[in-house]
Parts: sequence; structure tokens; C-alpha cells
Amino acid sequence: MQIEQLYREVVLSHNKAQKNRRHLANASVSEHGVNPSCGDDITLELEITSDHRIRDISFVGSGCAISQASASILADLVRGKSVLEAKELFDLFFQMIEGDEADPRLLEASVFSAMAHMPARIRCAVLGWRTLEKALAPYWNEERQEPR
Amino acid sequence: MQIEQLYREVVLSHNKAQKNRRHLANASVSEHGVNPSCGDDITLELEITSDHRIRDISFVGSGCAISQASASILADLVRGKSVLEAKELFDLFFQMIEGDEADPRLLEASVFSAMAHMPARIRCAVLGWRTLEKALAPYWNEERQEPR
Amino acid sequence: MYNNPYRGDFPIFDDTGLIYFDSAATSQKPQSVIDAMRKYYEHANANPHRGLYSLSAEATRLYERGREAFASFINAGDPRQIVFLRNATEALNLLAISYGASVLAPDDEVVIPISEHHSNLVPWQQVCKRTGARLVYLYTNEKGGIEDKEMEKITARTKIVSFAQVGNVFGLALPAEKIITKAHAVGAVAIVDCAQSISHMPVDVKALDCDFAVFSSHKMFGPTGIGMLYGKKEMLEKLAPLLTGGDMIEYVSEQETTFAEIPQRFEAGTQDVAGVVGLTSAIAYIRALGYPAIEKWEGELTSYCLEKLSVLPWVVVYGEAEATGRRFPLITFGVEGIHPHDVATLLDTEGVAVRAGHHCAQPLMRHLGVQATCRVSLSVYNSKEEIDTLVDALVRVRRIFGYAD
Amino acid sequence: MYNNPYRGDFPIFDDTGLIYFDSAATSQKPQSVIDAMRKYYEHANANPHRGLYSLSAEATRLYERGREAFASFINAGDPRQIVFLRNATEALNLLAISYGASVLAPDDEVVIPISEHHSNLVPWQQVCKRTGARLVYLYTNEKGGIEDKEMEKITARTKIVSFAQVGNVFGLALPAEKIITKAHAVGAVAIVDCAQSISHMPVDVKALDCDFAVFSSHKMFGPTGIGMLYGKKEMLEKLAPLLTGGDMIEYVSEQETTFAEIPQRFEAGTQDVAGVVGLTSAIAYIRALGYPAIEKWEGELTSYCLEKLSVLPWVVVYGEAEATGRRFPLITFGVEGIHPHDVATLLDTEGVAVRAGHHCAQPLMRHLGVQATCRVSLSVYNSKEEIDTLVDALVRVRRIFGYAD
Ligand SMILES: Cc1ncc(COP(=O)(O)O)c(C=O)c1O
Ligand SMILES: Cc1ncc(COP(=O)(O)O)c(C=O)c1O
Repeated sequence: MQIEQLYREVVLSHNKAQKNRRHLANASVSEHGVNPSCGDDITLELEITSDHRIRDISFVGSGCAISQASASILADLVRGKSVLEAKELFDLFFQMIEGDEADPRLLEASVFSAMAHMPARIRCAVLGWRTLEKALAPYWNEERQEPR
Repeated sequence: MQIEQLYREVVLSHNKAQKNRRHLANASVSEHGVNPSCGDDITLELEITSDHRIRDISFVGSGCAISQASASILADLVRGKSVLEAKELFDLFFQMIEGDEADPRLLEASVFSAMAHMPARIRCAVLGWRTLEKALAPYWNEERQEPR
Repeated sequence: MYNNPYRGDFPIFDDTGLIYFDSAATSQKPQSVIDAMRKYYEHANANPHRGLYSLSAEATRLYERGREAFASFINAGDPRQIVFLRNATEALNLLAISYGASVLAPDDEVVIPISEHHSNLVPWQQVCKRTGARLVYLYTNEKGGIEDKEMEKITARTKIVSFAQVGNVFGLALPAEKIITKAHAVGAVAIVDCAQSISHMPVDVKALDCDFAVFSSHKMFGPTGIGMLYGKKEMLEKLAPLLTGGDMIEYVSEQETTFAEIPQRFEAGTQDVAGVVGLTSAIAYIRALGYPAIEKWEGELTSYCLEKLSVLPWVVVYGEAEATGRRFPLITFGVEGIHPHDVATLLDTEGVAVRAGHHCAQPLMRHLGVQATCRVSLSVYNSKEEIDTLVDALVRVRRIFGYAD
Repeated sequence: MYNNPYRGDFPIFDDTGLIYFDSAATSQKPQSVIDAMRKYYEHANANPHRGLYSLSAEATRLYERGREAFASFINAGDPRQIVFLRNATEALNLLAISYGASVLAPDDEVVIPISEHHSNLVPWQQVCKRTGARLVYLYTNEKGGIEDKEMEKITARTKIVSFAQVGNVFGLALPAEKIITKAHAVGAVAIVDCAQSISHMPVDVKALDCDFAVFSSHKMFGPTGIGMLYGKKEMLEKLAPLLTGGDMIEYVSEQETTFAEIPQRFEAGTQDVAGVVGLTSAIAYIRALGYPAIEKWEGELTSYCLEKLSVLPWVVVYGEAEATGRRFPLITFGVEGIHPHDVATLLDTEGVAVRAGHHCAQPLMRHLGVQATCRVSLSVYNSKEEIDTLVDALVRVRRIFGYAD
């Protein structure tokens, strides 16, 4: 009953995390992501400081509980982190999705390790993260060229 | 070994019936028939009298032994017959091809009763007859309207 | 476990508790169909139409016997009026690309209901774009029916009317005879998509008087990979082949080709004989069951399912039978507060397979104002007990989502 | 009876003395392939790509695993470079209609050898007619090879060069690398028809550097109904879909559609999952045998057959190995004084299945100055004893026709 457990946690975080479902006043990046085949739709808004830190992040969108909860949990996870730290979390999340054990740094997001049992829904769980990837790609590239 | 028997007879009649492979000096009808899928090619030439009798018939063409022998045997069979008698033979031939026992009037052509065992070659055996059908169709129609 | 006389015919249920409610996507296959294909490969496999040896003649006979079986099944008259393709989608594309492109001109119109499957929509949309014709939609009312007023969109400008006899979202029959009569009255060609209907009701193309009809073997207990196109003879004669190559030709010279007669003209390259053998066996299976028995069994299941769902106040069913007179065993619904994809995933954890999504009908979803829905589609192998399990599972899904119903 | 380690894998030979010499038309299927399809229908049948439930996920997994298996089999790099269609013919039509029609203009040229199968000829001829381009032939010499002088027909006007890696009449390999290099040198796209080659030799599309390649499952121990198209990624990205409808779309609105990514974009409607499962198993069979073993067994048979035939002064074999370096197990021949159809029919009475006719290569037959020929094509399940039977039967055929050799 891993999937049912996933849903119970997803529903919990979904309900409590409505605080992440809003627009940012000072967004420096806004990125749109969709899953055409199921209609999931996410827009991430990020406020990124000049020293490449995610000061705040929020999302709006519609879709299934998994896509929405995953985006909300993602927002909690990367808020306050540097873009490079976000990249690490991104990598950890995908390693988990592909079957690795969840890294403790993934915190609440580790509930999505159950996705291994529901291949048809992986795209829902990763939509937020793929959108984050697009949003941060310019920063990641820049950081890689000029490591601090 | 019905098929081998067929071939032995076909080869015999084929050889002896080269007399039918020629052009007619006084042809009143010439009809061309082909089997596109195998390339068999027959032209029948007929000399038809004013009282609708087949005074002479010959063929030219190329193709497999069955198509050529069948045309040659056909020529022997209908030569001297009225177009209505040819129609009867035509019907008898097709009844045989479709599985009926060969009528004695089919004479040598009854060897093609073996076609029941070789569906892929039926079109070879009937090519001459189909061509005859096209050649005589105007006469058959006319006869049917004004029976003698 | 199940009180069902047909379930034992389908090996997929043998060692599982699988509850399969997605027969509208593809039906399960009886053992007889599976065995027919296996036996073909084990005893008769050869390339048809080409070989002069017995094995090839046998493959040809089996292939053409399938054509005869299907022709007589839909009362087509002449087997030559049946073309084998890959699926209903390919058949509709052949019509849109080959027939559509040859008759459509700017300002001409193609008319289809908004409830069509993408396969009977996108090909028309694309050919309209190419030719400058207009694609006109008949909109469904809240019950899923098409009102007479809508039918007035079929006019002298209409060249083609194409519609599903039974839709894959509402599970309702459209008034086929009425639409076809109307189409013919304005000089348009009428195409019927029978992909969903034929597994539940007999199709008689002569009685329908449609110009073309399309089918999919895999939705009627047959294998995947085989679709069927029926056409009136004079219509097929006019239709240019879409694909050319081996087996569909008469003469080929370096710069010119003449094509074979119908239906070979439309069947380029080596065909899926095993698939046709499977289809032949599927037809035999349906004939053995008989449509009256199918309709009785499926009708009872459908009523039972609708009744059970109607008790759940948080379930909304789309379409109403009285819109068109008959509800086929296909029920599309939503669960309040829960995304259909989540419903389907959670039902799956209980072994219940339902479909969720846009059902290849995005324009209809938009017309209904939803992004997705759930769909239960039933067949002879389903049982009332399974519907009970579905309903219990739905209640559980609501609880997981924190609803205290 | 037969000293053959592979024959037992093929159930069609179980209870018959069948001597099957028409593998180039379609190969026989090992039990493992037949069983894989049966098991799919018995345990995993569902509509892939659509369902959110486990059975559908499993069907999707099996379908995509087939794509991966074939991609790695031909060294395609990325499974997305493999499109599943019905047969090689459909793949060539997709290229001719979709790619050909989009790049060809009057005075452009498409170049193909005269020895091509109708499936790699008629589609090009038809698209040339439609676009005003010219179809130019590379003529073979008496040995069946293409001389360097002919290759000069590939010029700056050439937009497409398409050819069979191994032809289905001569059984000889054309110099694929040379032709592809030449095509690329003039800026043309190179297409390789591997329908005949892949059952006898490994195909490495990266090493070939071809832009597209096509295949047919049923000629490589797999089921009928599945063809494969390989394309370089940037080429596939440019290719417009030919068929539209379900499963190949991204967004559909009433008047606009955007298409899915490659390769889904080319796979409209419900696909033949069982067929792909069978193909996957056929690939495993070939891998288990190993090409070296196949080449050794078939090579010995081919030499033996050529040697035996060379003793019969009234047999003429078309094509010579030294024209191109290697003779594949496919020998086309004529029997003096006897029409090939009669030869095939009489051989059939002795249980020997050979092909006779134009082999879907009418222009080549005309080039050779014959109407038809006989063809023996061999596979791993054939044996030297069978070739002895063939030779004896040929002698008998001559006797029946009254020759006293
Ligand atoms: C060289 C070649 N190309 C293409 C084809 C066509 O294959 P299919 O009939 O499977 O489409 C064949 C076989 O018929 C062939 O031998
Ligand atoms: C009404 C309708 N038409 C057409 C199709 C397309 O069928 P296929 O995918 O077999 O081509 C379907 C099913 O997917 C359908 O439900």
C-alpha cells in the first residue's frame, strides 16, 4: 500500500501547503511547465537574489494531486537555498525517481519514491522539478562556468 | 499425383497443338487477355460466320504451360461450334473449375479439373476462356435477345 | 468467484483478480482468438498472394476468408468492399487524405460532432487546412445528444459528414440513419466510425446506407494491428490508394504504374495474415455468443452500474441515455474534488482498471468544461460483483482524500 | 531426418516434410516468438500509452522495450529514432510521401537501382510524378552489380538516394557505404532498405551513416504487421506525420493540433503491441543464434546450392557473387524451356516451396529480359538434404516436360 500511503501524505501536504499556491510580488523568473498527455499545468515563480539564492518561490497551476503536491513540496524544499544547492536536490530527486533510495535531504519529497511503482504517473511527480530545471538552467550554466 | 498427370497431358497437347498458335488470315474478332499478376498473355483470333459459327480460331501469346495449353485446347474445342455452343462449353468449363465433375463434352479440357488442387494457378487455366468470353460477349447478348 | 458465463473464455482473468473496465480502449481476447493466431503461425504461415506453393495458397485462403467473414458480418454484400488496414485510425486517414483531399475545395465543409475521437477529428482538421475547406462541429447538448437545430449545419456546402455510431465518451448512440439521410439529402458522403459500436450491437452497413464505415479489430475481441474499412463499391473504385508498393500493383514500368483492383489496391506490402486470422476467430466468437445475449448481459451491467453510481452524491455521470434512446456499456464520470488521474491510480491499487484522461477527445472535454474524466467501459466478461468492488473502492478513494462522506 | 540444429525451433516443420525455400518473402517463426505473443494476450493485453492502471503500464513497458531492443539491435543510439509501422512498405511510403513531397521540386532527382522491390520504387515514382521530379535508375550489369560509371548519375540534382542493402532478386549486397558516401557528397539523403539484409547480416545504422533505414519484422523471424523505420534524429524531427489521430497528438483544439514528440508523432491510433512483443522475441532469437553462426550455416547452404545447380546445364542463375563480394542465401534462377510458374507448381507437388514470378520487381525483370524467374531463399532451418531434394525435383520437372537430359 505504498501508493495509498503516498496519497495520504500528498493530500496532507497539499492541504497544508496552500500557502505556496500564490503569485510572488518580486518574481525574477517565471516558468511554465505542462504535461500535454494529462493536462497538468504548473507555473513556478522565483525570486532570485544577485548572489544566486532563491529568496522565495511559489506556484500556480492545475492538475492532479501528485503534480500539485510535488510542486508545493519542491517550493518548501528549495526556498532559501542557493541555485547550486537546488541543483543538488534536483539531482537527488531524479536519482530517487529512477529507483535509488531517497536521500534524507529530500525531506518530505522522499514520499515520491513510491513513483517507482506507478510509471504512468512519474511525469506528474517530476513536472514541478522539470519546470524548476528550465527556470534555473541559465544560473546553473553560469555557475558551472565560473565556480565560486 | 493429379497435378503431375495434368502436366504430362498439358505438355503433350501443348506440343502437338502448336498448330493453333498462329494468326488467322480472316479473323473477324481479335481479343487480348492478360493475367497481370503472373504475366500470362493471350490473344485469341476468331473467324465468325454470319450465322454465328466459329469457323476458325487460333491464339498467340506467352506465359506458362497451363495458360498456353488451355488456350490451345479451347481452340480445338470450340472450332466449328456455334457461339451458343461455345457458351455452353464455357459454362461447363467454369463449373468444372469450381469443383463439379468434368462434363464429357469438355473432352481434353477435362484435364483442368486438377485445378481444384492448385488455386494459385486457376487464373492461368481460365485466361483463354475469359478472353473467349470477352470476344463472344456481343454475340451471346445478341443471341439471347433474339433466340433462334 | 464470479457469476459470469463468459469470463472463463478469457485467459487474462485466469490467475488474477483483475477487474478490467477499459474495454472501450481495447477488449480482452478469448482463448479461441489467441489460439487461432498461434495455430496460423505454427501450421500455415506464408506470404499470401505471391506464392504458387500450397502453403502460400493456404495463407491466401485464410486471409480472404477473413475478408468474407467480416463482409458478411456487417452485411457488406461483396468481400471486395472490405479493406484491411492497421486500425480504425488508418482507415479514417485513408478517407481524409485520399477521398477528402480529392473532393474538398475552399468553402466546402466537413461536418463532425464535437464528441468525436481524435482519430475522426484530426485527419479532417488537417485535410481542411490543406484544402481550405471548413471543419464544422455539431455540438452536443448537456445530455450528450445532438439536437435537430444542430443538424441544420449539414448544408449544400457539406461534402463529408463523419461521425461515431457510438461515442467513446458518452457511450450513447447518435441517430445514425437520420444523420446519413440528411447527409445524402445535401449530396454529402456519410462516414460512420463503428469502432465502439460493433462490439455491442450488430452493424448492417447496407441498412445504414453509409458510404464508408471503419472498424478496429482490437476493440471487438480481435488482435491489435487490424483495422477494417468498408466502402460502397463505386466509392472504393473512386478512391486513390494512399500507400503504394508491393502487392497493390498491376503493371510497373520504370515511370508508370497501374494499380490492382479493389481491395488489393489499398493493401500495400505484406499484410498481417495472422491478425486477420485472429479477427476471423473473434467474429466467430461474437456470433457464437449472439448479440441478443451480449446486449442482455451488458445492458444489465450498465443499469446496475448507473444505479450504484447514482447513489454516490459526489459522482457526476456525463451524458444521459434518454438523449438518444440507448446507453451502451460505457460510463464517463467525475469524482468531486479529486482529479480523475488520482482516482484511476488509486482504483488500480485495488485491482480495478478504469480509464482516466481526455479519452482522445480534447475538444469535447473543453466543450464539457473539464480537463479529464474517468471512464468505466464494460464487456461480457464483467460482473455485478466487480461493479460493487468499484463502488467500494470509490468510497475509499474519497476517504483517502479526506472527505467524510 | 535433417541434420539441422535450428529446425526444431520452428513448429511449422513439426509434422510435415515441408521444404520451405521462400524465407525472403516471409520467414517462419520460432516457437519462442509465437509463445511471446500468446503470453502477451493471455497476461498483459491492454491499450498502451493511455491507461493509468498497471496492465496498461505493463503494455506500454513491453511496447517501449521492443523499441529499445530494436534500437540497440541496429545500433540506433536512441530508441526514439525507431518508429513502428505496419511493414517496410509503409515506412518507405512515409518517407516518399512525407519527406519526398516536402523536398522535391521539378528537375530534382531521386535515384534508385533498377533492382529495387516495388515497395522502394512505386512510392518514389508516384511522388516524382506529383512533384515534377525525375526518377533516375542505376542499371545493374550482367552480374547484378552497379558499376562506378552508373554511380555518376548521383549528382547535384539528386535529392534522395534509396536502395536495398541486399536485393530480393540477386541476393547480392550493394556497396552501401559507397552509395551513401556519394549521396552525402552531393547533399542528398540516403535511405537503405534493410528488409532482406537484416536476417542474414548485422545492420549498424551508425556505421552506415544512412539518414533513414527500413525493416520488416516478418522477414526476420518476427510476426507480420510490424515494420520499422529508423531515422537520424534531426531527420525524424523534420518529418511531418502522414497519419494523424489518437495517440500522436499533444494538444487538439477545434481547428488546431500540435503533435507529440518523435516517435509517437508517427504512430497514430492503437498500435500492435503483440506484434512488437513478437519482434522483441525475434531479436532475442537472432541474438541467441548469433550472426556468425547464421552466416556460417547459411553460407555453407548457399555454396552447396550454387554448386549443385551449376551441374545442371539447363539452369541459369541470375547475378554473380563476385559482382559485389558476397552472395546471400537467395538464388534466383530459370529452367530452360519451362515457365517458372510451372516449375514452382511442380516442385510444390513434391513439398518444395519456391517462389516464382516477378518478385515485385517488374522493371528489373524487363531489364533482365525475362517475364519471371524462380527463387530459392534459404534460412537457418534449411538443410543440405533439402537442397538435394530440390535438385532431384528439378530433374524430374524437366523429364515431365519431355526433356531427356
Ligand atoms: C528488398 C525488399 N524491400 C521491401 C520489401 C517489402 O516488405 P513488406 O512487404 O514487408 O513491406 C521486401 C519484401 O517484400 C523486400 O524484399
Ligand atoms: C470512437 C472511436 N473511433 C476511433 C478510435 C480509434 O481506434 P484505433 O485506435 O484502433 O485506430 C477509437 C478508439 O480508440 C474510438 O473509440
